Amino acid sequence: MDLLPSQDQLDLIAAASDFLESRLPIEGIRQRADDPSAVDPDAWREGAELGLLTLGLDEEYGGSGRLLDDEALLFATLAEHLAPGPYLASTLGARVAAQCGDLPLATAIGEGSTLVGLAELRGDGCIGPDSIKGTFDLIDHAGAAYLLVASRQGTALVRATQFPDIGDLPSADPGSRLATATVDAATVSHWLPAETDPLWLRGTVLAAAGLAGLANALTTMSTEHAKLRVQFGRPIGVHQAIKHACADMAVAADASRSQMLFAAVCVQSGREDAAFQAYAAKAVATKAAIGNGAATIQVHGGMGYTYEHNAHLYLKRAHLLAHLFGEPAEVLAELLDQGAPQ
Amino acid sequence: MDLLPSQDQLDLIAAASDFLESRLPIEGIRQRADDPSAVDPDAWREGAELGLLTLGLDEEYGGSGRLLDDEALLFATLAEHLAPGPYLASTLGARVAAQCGDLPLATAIGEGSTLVGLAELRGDGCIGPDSIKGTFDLIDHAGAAYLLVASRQGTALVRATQFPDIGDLPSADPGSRLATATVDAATVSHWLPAETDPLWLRGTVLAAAGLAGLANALTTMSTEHAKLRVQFGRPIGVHQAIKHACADMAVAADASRSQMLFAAVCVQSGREDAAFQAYAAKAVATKAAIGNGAATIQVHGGMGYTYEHNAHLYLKRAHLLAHLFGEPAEVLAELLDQGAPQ
Amino acid sequence: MDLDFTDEQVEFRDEVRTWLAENKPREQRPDDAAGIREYDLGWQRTQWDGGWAGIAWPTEYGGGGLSLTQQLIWYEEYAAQGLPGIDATFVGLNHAGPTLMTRASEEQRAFHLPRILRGEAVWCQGFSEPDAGSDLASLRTRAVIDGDELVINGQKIWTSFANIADYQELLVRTDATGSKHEGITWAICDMRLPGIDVRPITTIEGGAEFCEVFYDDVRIPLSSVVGTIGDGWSVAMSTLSFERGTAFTANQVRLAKIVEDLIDFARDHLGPDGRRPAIADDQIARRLAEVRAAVASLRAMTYVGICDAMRTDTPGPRGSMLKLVYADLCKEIAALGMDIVGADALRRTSRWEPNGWVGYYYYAFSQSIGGGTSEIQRNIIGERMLGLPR
Amino acid sequence: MDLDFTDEQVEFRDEVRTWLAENKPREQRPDDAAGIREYDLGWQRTQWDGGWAGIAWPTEYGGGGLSLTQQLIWYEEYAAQGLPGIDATFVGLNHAGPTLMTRASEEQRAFHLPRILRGEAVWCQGFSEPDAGSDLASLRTRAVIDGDELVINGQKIWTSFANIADYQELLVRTDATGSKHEGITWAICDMRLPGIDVRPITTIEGGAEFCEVFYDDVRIPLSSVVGTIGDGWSVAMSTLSFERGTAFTANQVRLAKIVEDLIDFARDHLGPDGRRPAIADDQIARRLAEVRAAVASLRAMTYVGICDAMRTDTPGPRGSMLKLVYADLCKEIAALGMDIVGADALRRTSRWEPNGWVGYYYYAFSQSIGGGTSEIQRNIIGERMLGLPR
Repeated sequence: MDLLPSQDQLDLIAAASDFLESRLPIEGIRQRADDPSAVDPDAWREGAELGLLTLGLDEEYGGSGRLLDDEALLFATLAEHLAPGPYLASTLGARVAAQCGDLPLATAIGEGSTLVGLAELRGDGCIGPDSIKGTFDLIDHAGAAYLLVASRQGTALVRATQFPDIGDLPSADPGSRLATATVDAATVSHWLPAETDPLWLRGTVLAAAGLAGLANALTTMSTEHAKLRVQFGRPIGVHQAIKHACADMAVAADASRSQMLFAAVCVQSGREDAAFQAYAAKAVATKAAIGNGAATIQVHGGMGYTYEHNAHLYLKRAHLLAHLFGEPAEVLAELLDQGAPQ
Repeated sequence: MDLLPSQDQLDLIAAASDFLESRLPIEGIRQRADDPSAVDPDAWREGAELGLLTLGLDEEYGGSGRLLDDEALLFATLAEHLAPGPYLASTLGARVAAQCGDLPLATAIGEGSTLVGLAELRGDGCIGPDSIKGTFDLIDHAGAAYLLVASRQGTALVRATQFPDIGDLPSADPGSRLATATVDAATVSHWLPAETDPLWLRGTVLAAAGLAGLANALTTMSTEHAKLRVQFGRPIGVHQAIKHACADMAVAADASRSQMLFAAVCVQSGREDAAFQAYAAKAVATKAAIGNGAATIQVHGGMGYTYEHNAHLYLKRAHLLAHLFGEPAEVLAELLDQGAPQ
Repeated sequence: MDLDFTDEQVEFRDEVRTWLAENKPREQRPDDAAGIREYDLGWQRTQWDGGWAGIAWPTEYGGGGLSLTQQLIWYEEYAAQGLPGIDATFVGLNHAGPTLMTRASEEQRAFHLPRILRGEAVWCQGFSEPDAGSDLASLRTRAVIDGDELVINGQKIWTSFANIADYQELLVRTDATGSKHEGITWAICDMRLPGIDVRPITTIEGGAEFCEVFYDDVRIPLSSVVGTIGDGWSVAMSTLSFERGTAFTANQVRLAKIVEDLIDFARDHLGPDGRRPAIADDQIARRLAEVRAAVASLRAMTYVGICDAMRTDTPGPRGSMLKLVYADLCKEIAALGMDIVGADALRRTSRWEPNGWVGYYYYAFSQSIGGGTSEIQRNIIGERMLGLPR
Repeated sequence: MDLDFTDEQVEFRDEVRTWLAENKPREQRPDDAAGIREYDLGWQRTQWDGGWAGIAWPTEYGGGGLSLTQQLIWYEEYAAQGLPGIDATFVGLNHAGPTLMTRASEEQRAFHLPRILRGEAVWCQGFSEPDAGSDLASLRTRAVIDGDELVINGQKIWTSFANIADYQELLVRTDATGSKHEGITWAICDMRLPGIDVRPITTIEGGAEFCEVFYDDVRIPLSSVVGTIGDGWSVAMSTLSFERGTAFTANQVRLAKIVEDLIDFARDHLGPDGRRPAIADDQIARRLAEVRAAVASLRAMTYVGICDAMRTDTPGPRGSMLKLVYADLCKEIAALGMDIVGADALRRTSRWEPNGWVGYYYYAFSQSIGGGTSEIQRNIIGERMLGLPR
């Protein structure tokens, strides 16, 4: 049993962090705020070259063949740096293409030349092996050739052209783009049933990993501020109101990180309680990321209330991730429906 | 408009406090813990002579003819001193008797020679002008000749002899006695319809007043402890974890006291939103009393976890009052059903 | 105890109600700085013309000289008719004006007070600095006396309406050698002086209510100092304690309206299960009921506070309780709004648009920060009200 | 990363499981002091006879010398089979024993360690005092050296099993002149010595797990001092850090079982509307789901902690995180239990009886107090883990 990152994994995180810091600094989100796409195409391709989209993809499809815990660590890192762009949808999209035997598409996605956005069904509708129907939120669809449409039964890739009358919406998260589209019967180009590969659970774990990464980055941000910000002649971190808030953030971040890694291993190894563990990871990490986001704004005082500060970008990303792969209330209902964990 | 106690009211509170401190010290609860009745009969009668049971009763029935805000202040004071015994049921019982024109009974209750306990319907059943049916929790029924059975439609007095097979239950609150009884069709001896006098709302306000009194006493207890208890060379109240907990208690206590006084005036004057205000008072005070009880135990550390300390007696009384005149969830549902307040 | 108004008070209320209904601005308040200035000053002029300007101001300064109960009635009616709260005339009327009355010279009062009342001047506040937030007295914006002028260099932050203001109540450090509360000076700063640079701050909700103000060798005549050089802290403290009055009533009335709006929204909007309306969800219903009850109790607390003020005439730390409860409640309501909104939380909205709950959620974070953080309020309650040691 | 056990570990687990199933005590644990002593010592003797005594103890002291993973397995299996947690042998095995190993003399170890392992002696702890709670080092129980004896006067509190213990790890003040951490001495106190008065403390749940111990001229031979006179604080600190190990796993397994019991209870018990089972209530269902998820994450945290300990071999402040989460969770579960119980909250129950949720609620308050309050844990996390200033 081992739940700590290996040296290999630490190296992976360090490499990804280096790349993100230099090529995708958070300031870029504000600079691109009025751009139709949140993605810097060059940085996207460079990230793809580094393997950011293909870590868990089998080597025969151009991936690194790593396990889900590696991917989870990567997604936590992406979130810690607020990396913009459809990493989640494209990573899973490449996997769908690969498992469907579509080597060219898997390769194109993995190389970063084909983008996959995310389509989340809102309200009634249906997602099936042949077609999908309903009103969808499209997340980072700009420039995407496909949209990933996931359900608990299976996951579809649908060509972007199948979504007519895409209406852009103002996105609460400045690092993402939002649109809406209603389709009557869009044709599914690739379908991966859950029995073959539980992509819904993988997506849940990776969303949880992102949320855990946000919770962690927020803890660090608050703690550093509490050490440096001086009021009344002392760093504000001497006061329990601040110190204990930071401690609670650290605990929430640790809980969400531990649970998402645990869940990653369970899903990867097909453990019987994998679904429960994945839903628990999402639930715990959602609470941690949103709670830590709110606490971070408060710890930063007026500064934390400004657009120029990063705190709100993390909080807004947290709210975005919270609504992917199941609404928060749905996730809780699902996890209560599961049998007792092993 | 005036929502502050008058000098008259302050005198009233002071007189009641004096009596309670000298004749019903809290230690008495522990001393009587194994007694079938929580009530010291002599102190009960003395309290009655002082007018504790008849403050709001019309003068023609031997009462003081005061308004509901006076009664509310009195019930807050009774709770602050954890006065044991069926003050609530007996006060309302005297009112039912009086409004039904039964001068002898109203007088007997008011003089403290006839006790009225409280019967709370648990689960299905019915409470009507002629008879009642169902399983009831009996609170402080020992020595009571009647039980007060209240519903939103009206309030009944039922002879204690109408409850067969009363089974004593261990009471969580050492200052009260609990029993259960199931009746098929007990005869109602006095019935006061809500249209004549909204006794359910009066009971709700007085329960809220009790809860507000508890919340207030707990604030004082914690604050005093925080000033006196020295650890690491300083009173623990210097630490924000303690200081802010006390501040939050003070705010909760103030909110519940303000709202229950507001509600008392509304019910007394028959304002249109009286029901809303009464339910809001109960909801706010329930949260305050239980929250302050929990916080007080924590502020007192190990000491607060002992039976010998008073903190738990307050918390347990809070849980008792929370379940009178509507379950907490019911009260919330009722208040949401009301129209917007005036 | 009673909640009744006297006959005269009822008459007064009806008068206020009628006048407000007939005279309140009907056009949508503009979004742009110049438009806001014109709108707010225009509305102030209307109030002046109607005899309603400065309801809390003593009559000797041209104000309404209304009693606390009358003020309460005014603010309740004001908010009940949907009039907005924080407008460009707020600082002049409720902050700078009262300070000038207490501490300014005859000339300063004669010049400024009528301009404030008549809607001829917008005032802003220049207290906070980037490094002086909760610890206001640690401010460092420097003023050097040069002849009959103060020469100002430094920076202020969180200044509402600096971009449209005529005057600023400005705290500067004229002496850095003593304790931090010494050596502060309170001056009237003409916002059109050369060397002043105003930059709006975008907030996390997306609005730009606040500004940063930079001072580069700004020269203020010494005649603009209120009180004496170095005595500014005591002048500023008199301002702060004046601020927490009956005007709070309006906040509470508005908050109650927000809760009722949210309840209505929850009836129309699909709940978490995607089938029933949100209000049919047990958890959402109970949380709505809880905030509804809490807002009711905030109103009762406000009334008790005003009754208290009528008797004692000192504001005291009750203002901190109201502010704390209000901030907590705003955030609780906002979080509940987000949960009712569901997946629509992904869409940016403004709190000014109908059902702009996402905007309100991000806006609400300001409530436990601005005007003294909730941590500071808890300190004040603990120390000044409960007597806990520092 | 993986959660897999090696083949040997799986074999070990099966062995533990089988042995526990075959040998665990079947009778109900008695309620009375003498009965508890006999029961717990008997179970310890059974473990000794089976070769399972002192699983974490090095083999040189007769222990099992198990690896951390094996300990984890042992405690998980132990708790999974419903064996109780806090028993009379706990202090000896997990607290006093380890301290003696590190700091006691050869004679002390030779005498005491086998008695602990074989289930021949019950130990209790004598650290806290009424005025020395969170601030343990301010203890004042006085010990004066008189010839070759320490003469003890004072009082200890929160001593579990003092009424059935043979020995106590006792902290006394032998010198009050220096700083508070100096002048403390750690001694083995024979609980049958004259002058010792043990009085049980009734808790708010109604149980009597704790005792006060009064010392009136109690004479302890100097040979019972562990370490040196005045060096007791460092001895005690080594004890405290040893305490937070794999044994925590058992708490977490038990807590998971409590949550599953509560879920089952919520299926059977009528909910707040009096019509549907409690679990059909949206709010109760979500709160159940939340605590279920939180308990799962506590388990993951525990695992991560143990993996960490396997690599670094130092316990560190992670123990504070686990304790804090555990305490919060116990109280959250307890409050939820009370809400599900509904009006039955009026009835006193014991947490030991089936669905004794009212008892559990009052019991749970102890969890954020005993063994270091949650406030202290937050300080430790803030200062030692995050490096925030004191």
